[in-house]
Amino acid sequence: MMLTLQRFKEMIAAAGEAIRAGEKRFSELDAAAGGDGDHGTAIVTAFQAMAKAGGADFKGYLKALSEALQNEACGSTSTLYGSWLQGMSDTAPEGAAELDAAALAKVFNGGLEELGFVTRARVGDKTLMDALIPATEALLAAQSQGVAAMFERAAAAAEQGAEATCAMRARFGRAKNLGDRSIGPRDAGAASMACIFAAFAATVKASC
Amino acid sequence: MMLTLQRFKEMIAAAGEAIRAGEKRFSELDAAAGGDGDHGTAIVTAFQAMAKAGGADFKGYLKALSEALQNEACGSTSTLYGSWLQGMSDTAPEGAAELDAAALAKVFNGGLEELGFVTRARVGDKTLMDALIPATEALLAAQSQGVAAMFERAAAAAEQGAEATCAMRARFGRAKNLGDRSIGPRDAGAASMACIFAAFAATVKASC
Amino acid sequence: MAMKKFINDPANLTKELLEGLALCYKGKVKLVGEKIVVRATPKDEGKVAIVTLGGAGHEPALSGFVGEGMLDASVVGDIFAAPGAPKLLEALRMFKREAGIVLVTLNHAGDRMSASKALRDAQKEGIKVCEIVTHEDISAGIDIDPEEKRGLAGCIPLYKVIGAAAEAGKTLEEVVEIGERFNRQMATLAVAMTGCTHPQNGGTIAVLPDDEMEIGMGQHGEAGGGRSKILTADETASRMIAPLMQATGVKAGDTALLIINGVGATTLMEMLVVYRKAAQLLAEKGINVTPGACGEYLTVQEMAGFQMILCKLDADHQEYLKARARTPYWTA
Amino acid sequence: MAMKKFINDPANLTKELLEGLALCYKGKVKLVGEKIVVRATPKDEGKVAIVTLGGAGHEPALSGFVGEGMLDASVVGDIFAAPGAPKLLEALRMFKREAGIVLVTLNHAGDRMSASKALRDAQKEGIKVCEIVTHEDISAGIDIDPEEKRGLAGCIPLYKVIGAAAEAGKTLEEVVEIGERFNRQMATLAVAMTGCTHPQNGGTIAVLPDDEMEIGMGQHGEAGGGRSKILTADETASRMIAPLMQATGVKAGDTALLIINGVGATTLMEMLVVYRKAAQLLAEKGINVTPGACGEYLTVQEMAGFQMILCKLDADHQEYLKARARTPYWTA
Ligand SMILES: Nc1ncnc2c1ncn2[C@@H]1O[C@H](COP(=O)(O)OP(=O)(O)O)[C@@H](O)[C@H]1O
Ligand SMILES: Nc1ncnc2c1ncn2[C@@H]1O[C@H](COP(=O)(O)OP(=O)(O)O)[C@@H](O)[C@H]1O
Ligand SMILES: [Mg+2]
Ligand SMILES: [Mg+2]
Ligand SMILES: [Mg+2]
Ligand SMILES: [Mg+2]
Repeated sequence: MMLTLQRFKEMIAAAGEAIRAGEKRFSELDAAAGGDGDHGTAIVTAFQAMAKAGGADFKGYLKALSEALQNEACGSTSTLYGSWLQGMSDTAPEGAAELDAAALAKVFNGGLEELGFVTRARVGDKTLMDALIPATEALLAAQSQGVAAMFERAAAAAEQGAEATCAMRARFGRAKNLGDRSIGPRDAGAASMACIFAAFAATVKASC
Repeated sequence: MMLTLQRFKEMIAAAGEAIRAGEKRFSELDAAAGGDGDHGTAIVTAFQAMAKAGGADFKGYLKALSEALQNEACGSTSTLYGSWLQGMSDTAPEGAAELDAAALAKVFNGGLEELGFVTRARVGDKTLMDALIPATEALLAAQSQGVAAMFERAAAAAEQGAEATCAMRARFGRAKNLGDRSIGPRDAGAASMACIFAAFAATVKASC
Repeated sequence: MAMKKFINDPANLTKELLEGLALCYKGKVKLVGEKIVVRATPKDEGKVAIVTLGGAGHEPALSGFVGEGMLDASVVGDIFAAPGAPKLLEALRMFKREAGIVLVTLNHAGDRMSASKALRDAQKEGIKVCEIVTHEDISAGIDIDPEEKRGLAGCIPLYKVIGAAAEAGKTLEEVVEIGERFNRQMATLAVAMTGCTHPQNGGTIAVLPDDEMEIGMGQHGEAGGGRSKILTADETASRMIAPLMQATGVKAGDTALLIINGVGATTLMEMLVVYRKAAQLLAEKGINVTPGACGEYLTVQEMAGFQMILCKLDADHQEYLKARARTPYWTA
Repeated sequence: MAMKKFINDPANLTKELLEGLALCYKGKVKLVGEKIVVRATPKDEGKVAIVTLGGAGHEPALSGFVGEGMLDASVVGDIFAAPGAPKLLEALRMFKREAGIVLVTLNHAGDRMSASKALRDAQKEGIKVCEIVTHEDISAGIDIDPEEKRGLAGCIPLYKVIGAAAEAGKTLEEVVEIGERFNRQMATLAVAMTGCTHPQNGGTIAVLPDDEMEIGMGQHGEAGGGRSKILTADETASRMIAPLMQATGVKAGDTALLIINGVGATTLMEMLVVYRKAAQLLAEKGINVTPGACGEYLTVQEMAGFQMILCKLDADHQEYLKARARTPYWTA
């Protein structure tokens, strides 16, 4: 199975809806871990901005998503997601409106690499990277099993990574000065990232 | 019976103690009727300042009370009480360290008259005047019955006057803009004035 | 409502805050005794002096406006309490001069009583002093007896105007005329969202339900006009600017000054949003809105709310507002 | 904690508050697009431009310090959210000049990420721009990696100093040297008493028990250093000034600037009382305290608390602090 651009646009739309439904929870998680309590607002705004993007191929659409995000939305979230999408666009093949498993893996890998230049956070720092890094690794590892399996594994890994942040101490973002008191709740950014991968997987699965 | 200066100083001290005991209530009444919630603070401070005053005759002691009040304390309360005491001093006989019923009546009448120049408030305006005016009238009316009876009647009239303020709408002081919502609680200034007359009466009675 | 405040012994609060003011703004103001704030460098004796009086707890008012171009002295009482007449008389004696003194009194019972007593005594002593009483709060009505209207933060642009007139060498009569004309053309309306605590006794003043606001709240938290459910910033601005325009009589072609004075916990963010709407409504009516001000000038502890002040300006008022001023909390 | 704020549609909040700022202070600032605040009258092209970036919700910061003698532009994000890199790049293009641009970035993840991206792109386009990163918050420790220290309200005196140096015609390298030297010699510590609400989602940030305070609270309400029972103003001042003196290295004979920045609901009354004690403690150590400032410069909505900023001043810094400045919320 190939991932069509149309299907990918549906995935983004589904993720946006899932994010909107979780808005309050993401803000509360942000505040609970000692952050400034606005991650729900930030990630919803990000998806609102992305909803305006269009494109005839993966490269163009991903670039449009990244730009819409950075032009219209604000805050760390839009910069982080903007870089992620920029990295995906950069590695997407020219003119392609469908991606096979290998190309898809390359695209997600490129997103993570670009993001790695923007933030020093890695697994264990209680950020969205705790969901995104294992999700990307699982997606890459499942290449041979096809697109649907890739997203299914990625979603499971993201969820596991997000859950693991509960036990972590924040070292990045606005919660970092909280120290031990940041232990307990899930990281807000990891939670929303897991929510996005879950929506991706559900959309792909429904279309199989 | 004559009222000695010594006894009068004891009356002031007793009033000061009664006022201190009621401090919180006076502030709460002030706030409850829509005022700024500081009458307890103001009247306690006033008595603290007065505690420093001395004098060898009524005229001098009353003048010292008035000046201590206006020099050291602040707010409407100190100005109102300052004028009251000033008026008393002005009408007190030169050099007297004892007052008979007639002289005492004259002194309290003089206090009320001077106060009448400072404020336009009269009975019915929900201020300390609602306690002081009937108290002074009762004190004057009881002249023939002697000093102790004068204070007893004055205390009863002050209490009645203060109670009557519950049903009134504030027209003076900081509560005036509240309108109908000022109806209900006793006026703070009337309550403290009634408390003072009660302490006066109890002190005089104890010494009979 | 628990009180959470950085203070020491409440009995020393006013003294300590004034010492802090004098230390922080030492080039501009200094303390005489414990409760009189004066300019660090006095104004020329040949010019009219401007003196005011009032309680503390409303910082930066009133003492924060002492300095070149505004007040010569602020006589301070205690928290929310007018200074006694003797203290005010002491200040009037200090500024006794041929040119005379203007005493600005905000219409509150305590301030008025102290001012009348001190004025009577000062005049007996041959001190040349004229009083301007401010009473621009329209929450109790527009056409009622001025004696029934409180003085709110409108005193601050008044200090600016008469301070500049005095610096410009105007006579006592001229300064009073300029000030009274300004006084008649200004109006203030206040709105409160939450109560506050009294810093000396911890008591709560003016509690409001979680979903209500009150237009007409006084500057010590005294309740006033109408309560309503919380309105948006734009609705609040519209409801306030209409009676203010009526009270000042400002109309198309006129020039007006608009000030939003935060009373405590209301953020400048909100004040700017309210200013925007009110200024747009004035502009729509053809009124020329001069540069204004949004900030905390006369506060009521940590109460949430603000006062909206509208002043119709004559040509000379516009010039006096622009003239040089160097005080801790107002500069031009 | 119920949110009680005068706002309209939360999505328009930043846009509307900036419009309010531009209307109220029209002689001083204006808006370019929706989110870039610039001087009403631009600075001479031959001089170094000063640009900064940051989220809204901290009014008057940062845009309130745009104007003659301080910032040329403030690039605004949304409430508590950094502007995107493209917006910042747009501003840098606007101020492209031979003399160069200084970009001041407060050390917060979002601001730093946008700044790095925009700087990379600007330099590719041949825009001459140098960055100064502020990170003077010592709540996480004095000798830790500067990358781990947040930028708090210390940026404001920094804007004043480099703004004046730029007006005086200093070169880009000189302005950066003056600014970095000032940066190294300043330290900030924050204390919070109550939480606040996020104006866009109504959520509560940083709840504190009724009888506790927290030293080290960040400027978005992020928790920080140690919690304790509420201390008096004098005790609080003493506990804060000691580490600040250590961090700045200020000693007898030195000159220092002390600023108390209220973050929201804490009254100026309290700030002045705290200033008094801190200034007295500095004076007791033989330090010459220049005139300072107490007020709300960089706020955190209606949170109760303040930031204490101590700056050890070199001779040139003292002159630059005194130089002329005309911005909405800082004048000299
Ligand atoms: N430097 C960073 N690197 C990676 N993730 C980060 C970083 N800073 C913040 N985050 C993520 O962003 C989330 C917070 O997002 P949000 O509340 O939108 O941003 P802000 O911290 O600007 O308020 C955190 O929970 C974390 O997952
Ligand atoms: N103009 C006035 N005339 C008579 N009594 C007054 C007047 N103003 C206030 N009072 C009395 O003072 C009381 C309030 O006293 P206090 O709270 O100490 O003064 P303030 O109103 O200055 O806060 C009122 O309850 C009322 O009895
Ligand atoms: Mg956040
Ligand atoms: Mg009172
Ligand atoms: Mg405030
Ligand atoms: Mg405040």
